[in-house]
Amino acid sequence: MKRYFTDIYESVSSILGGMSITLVHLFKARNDNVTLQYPEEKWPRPERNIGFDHNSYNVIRSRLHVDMDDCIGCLKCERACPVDCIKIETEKAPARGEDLKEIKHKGVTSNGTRKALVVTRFDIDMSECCYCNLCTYPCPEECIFMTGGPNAKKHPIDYEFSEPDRSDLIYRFAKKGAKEGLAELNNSKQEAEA
Amino acid sequence: MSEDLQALIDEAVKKALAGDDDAINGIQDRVTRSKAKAALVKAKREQSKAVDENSDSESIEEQPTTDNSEYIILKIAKILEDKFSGCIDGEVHSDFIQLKPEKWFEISKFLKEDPDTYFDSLQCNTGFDLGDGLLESRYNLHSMKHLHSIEIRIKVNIDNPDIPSVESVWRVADWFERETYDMFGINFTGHRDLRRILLPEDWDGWPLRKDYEEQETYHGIVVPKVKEGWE
Amino acid sequence: MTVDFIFEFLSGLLDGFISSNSLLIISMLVPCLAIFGFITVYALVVIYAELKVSSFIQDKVGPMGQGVGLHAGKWGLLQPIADALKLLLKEDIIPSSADKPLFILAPFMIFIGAFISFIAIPFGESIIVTDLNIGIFYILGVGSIAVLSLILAGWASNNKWSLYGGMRSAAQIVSYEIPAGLSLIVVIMLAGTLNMQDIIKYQAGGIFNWIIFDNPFVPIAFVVYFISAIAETNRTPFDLPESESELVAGFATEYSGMRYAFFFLSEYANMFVVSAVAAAGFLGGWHSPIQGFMDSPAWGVFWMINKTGFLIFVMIWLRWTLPRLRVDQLMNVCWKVFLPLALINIFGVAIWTVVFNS
Amino acid sequence: MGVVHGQEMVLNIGPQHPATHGVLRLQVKTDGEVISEITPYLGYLHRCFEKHCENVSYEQVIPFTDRCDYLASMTMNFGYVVAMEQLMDIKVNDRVEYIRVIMAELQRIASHLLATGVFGLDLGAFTPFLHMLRDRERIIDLFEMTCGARLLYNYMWVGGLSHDLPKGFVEATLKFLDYFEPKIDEFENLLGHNKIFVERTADIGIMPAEVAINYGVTGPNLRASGVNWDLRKDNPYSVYSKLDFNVPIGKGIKGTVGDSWDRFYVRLQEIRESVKIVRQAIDQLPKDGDVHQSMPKKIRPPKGSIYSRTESPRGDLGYYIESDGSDTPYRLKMRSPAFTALGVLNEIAGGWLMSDVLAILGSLDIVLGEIDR
Repeated sequence: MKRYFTDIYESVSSILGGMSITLVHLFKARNDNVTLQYPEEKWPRPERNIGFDHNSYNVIRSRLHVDMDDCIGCLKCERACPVDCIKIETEKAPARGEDLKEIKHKGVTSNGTRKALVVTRFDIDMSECCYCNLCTYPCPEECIFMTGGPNAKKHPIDYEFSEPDRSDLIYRFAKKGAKEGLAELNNSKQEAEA
Repeated sequence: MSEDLQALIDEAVKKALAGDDDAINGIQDRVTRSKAKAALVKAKREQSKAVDENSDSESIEEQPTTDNSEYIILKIAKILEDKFSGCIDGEVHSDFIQLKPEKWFEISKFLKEDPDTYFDSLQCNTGFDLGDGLLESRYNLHSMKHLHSIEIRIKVNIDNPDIPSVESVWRVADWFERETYDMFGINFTGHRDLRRILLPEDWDGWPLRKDYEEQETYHGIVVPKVKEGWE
Repeated sequence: MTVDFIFEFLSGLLDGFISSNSLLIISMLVPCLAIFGFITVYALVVIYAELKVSSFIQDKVGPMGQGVGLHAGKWGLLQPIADALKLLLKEDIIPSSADKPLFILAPFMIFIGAFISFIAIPFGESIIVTDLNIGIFYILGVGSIAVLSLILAGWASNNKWSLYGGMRSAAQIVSYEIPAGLSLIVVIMLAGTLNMQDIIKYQAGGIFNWIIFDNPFVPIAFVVYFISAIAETNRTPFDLPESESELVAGFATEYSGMRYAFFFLSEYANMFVVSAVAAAGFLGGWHSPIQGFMDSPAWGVFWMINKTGFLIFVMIWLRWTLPRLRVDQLMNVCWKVFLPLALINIFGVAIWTVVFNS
Repeated sequence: MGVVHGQEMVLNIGPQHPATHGVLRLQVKTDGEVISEITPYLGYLHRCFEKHCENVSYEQVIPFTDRCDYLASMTMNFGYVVAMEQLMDIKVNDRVEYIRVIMAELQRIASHLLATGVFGLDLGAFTPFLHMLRDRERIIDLFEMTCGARLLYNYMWVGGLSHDLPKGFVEATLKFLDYFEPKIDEFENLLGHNKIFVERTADIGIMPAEVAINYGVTGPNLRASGVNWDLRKDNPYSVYSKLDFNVPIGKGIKGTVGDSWDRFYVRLQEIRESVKIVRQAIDQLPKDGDVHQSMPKKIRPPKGSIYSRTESPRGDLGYYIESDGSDTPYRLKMRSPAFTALGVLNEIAGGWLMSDVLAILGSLDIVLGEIDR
């Protein structure tokens, strides 16, 4: 019988206690909430810079971007990718370290490395990317990194890079017509030699 | 943190170190209290560090069991050899015990129930493809009472992969063995409910064997081998 | 504003043009449409309130927006309308193995049950569709129609979860009718009438004449009635028939679109009915708390709606605070706690009345 | 009380069901509301983790471990790197160890918050769940500040970390802890001591200590059964031996030792302990030390095998790694704690009512990603 009444007492007191907690929240909802009004408000961009010394490393996990002028085609990022979403094809350049204006190929990277290869294909399938950031580390020229991406100027950071078609998520970074241009170049060279 | 609070914490820590435990518990504010607790721990550690430096020799004896595991494995191998002669497969290794599959069920029961060994928990069961037509099942045993652990390995031929099930000894082995069966096709004889667990019932082959080849089709759906869009 | 009043008014206006039978039908349809309109508007308001109250309790902001368009209006005011539109435009799915006639019948029945309760609810001194002489009894009676339709829905869906929901609701609603009814008997004893308007008129003259403050037993009766009423409307902590984490959605699992909206609507309508009965029976109905202060027939509607609204708010508040009971605990609470309490109340009130009030 | 037995009905709870925490199918035999037998069917989320691992290099395994237990990725990373460092005999510097401990304990808080919140949600209490998610969100903000990712971090690497702590992390963490500590009491009052919640969980799904050990249940579930077993204390890895904390065990305050309420309460207590650990670790965090100092250029462990265990929020997380000297694992097996915890369900939940079975399932805190791997 005592149990019966303590049960009733506990029920009433604990329910009233809970209700008082929720009532406080009802009137102070704005104090603690973490909601962002999404299209108008966005997550702040993480505060560290995009850089490559270890103290100020790029901490954004967003879409990958490749600075093709700096890429030497070493395939290190392709090998580092755990899900094989990077595909690179290279061809030997006619001359090491020389600019090829026809296909907008730069001979020397910003670090001063002279390129021996022309990257004819550099595809990243962002629909497969697992955002692990492993590919950015081995890059000797620091040319692949995670960033706001091509739309970085439009949005401060592009969390929402949606596309109407899945194949649009395959980003093709290589210079347009690099393969054909290079073949043409080699042909004309051979003809000239002949 | 304001200076008042810091002074309060310092004082409480001093009192607590002197043996007055209520000094910290008496602080009203939760946050301050936990800060004081953290400070107390720090102070205590510094004290004990000073003690440790004086007496280095003591701490060596209190090493966890991992270091004398070799000793335990040799000891248990000896017990097993005495009890079930001929159960050990090949020579005695220093970091695991290689057993023959025949008496494994009796041995497992003994290992669990004997007061000296008392391996009451099976930590892990790993299937293994050694190549050369050999499969292996590895058991990591641990004793909650004696806090020691051993690894037991049982080798079987790939053509006749029968190992006695220990599912009725350690109930946890029920699902572990089903998983090993699922991935390696090791047949645990005496298991009451040996079905595939992670893969569908009608899956072909044993995926974690080294000679496994993917199916061409599954239920009429062609398994894609080359990614679309890569041409 | 009863049917008789409308009938007399219309017959004075249209005398000779239409036969009296047609006039009767018209004068009955007018309050029906009014009630239907009221339910619709009220549902939109209370859905918005539920969204906002729950959000604030949970430290969210709830539906928000900057303007019309893709957003849900200022402070999300258009959200309930968008919800209603979504439900209206959704595909109407009837499972192929469902019992079709019953499946279609169930949502209408539950709505009718909620709808016809409204005709005996007094909104003001003269605003009541039909002032039945057994009003409170009538509301209790037709309120039980809900249980039939819930069983129908559970059975006709041909889904195991729905069946569980239907069976649970049958046990629950039938059980909780009893403490609710017994608690209302206290009111009937004190007021000495079953007529809703007379019960309210009995409580005239300020807050201390309300039945809830009549004697120490009545507040307990009020609490018992209110909690039983929550159980009857299937709301947390008593939402076992549709408990979403156990039975997916209970009896409403297979319903979609407009049919689901009817269940939804009648849940909110039922909330209004039980709260209105509590307000009328215990809290003085359309009387002002202070005699003479805002105490005209027009203010009556204001007081009635506000008292009911407060009780609905408490229901929402409870829902977002408490976990759900288990089936056997639900029955325990009903039969072992509420029923004895309700019976003790009846005796207590009776003795109290005889000893102190005679 | 007389019991009427009817015909048994087979009911599938899941694969799509609100209370199964993922895609799990429980085939139950029911007689009315009473459930007599539960057969879990797994594998709806099987992603061939172990097969993958045999085909990628050691550092590429880490992103896959993230995805096993997606609610406690940091501790999954932690377990793997601890195993690899034992296998390769790498000693990392103290700053790395302390940062790892801070991250793991913050992750433990986040994971337990979700576990207890979802447990409440299974019982119909919506508000505590969202309050807990709100605070988990703040922890995730801290993680994002550190490594840029909110859920799958790939933060701990073999022999180091991917990044050092950012500026202001310590202050932000302390600020969070100051804010968070009073909230734990609020959770306890709002959910833990609520009479309805107590009635729904106390004395329900009792797991005696022997059953728990026999079924290989570990972590908070085992501790709730009254067994004082915590790898952080009993087999200390990393710098846990230098930190002071208690191991909360179930005491049966509201019912019997090892019931669902104890499992809930042990988690709540562990949140408090983790707060304590984070405070200490921040206190002791060395100011300098390169987080990449002992990272090997190429990970090629010597031939051999290792079975290493760490304490994840759900229990003993074991990695069995066999290396053949090349740069990909020959075999990698993950012994996931939730896998064994789900195995005990039929034993402790058979014979209870439907609502109780789902409450017990919620109290075991399973993550299907880890079970199916």
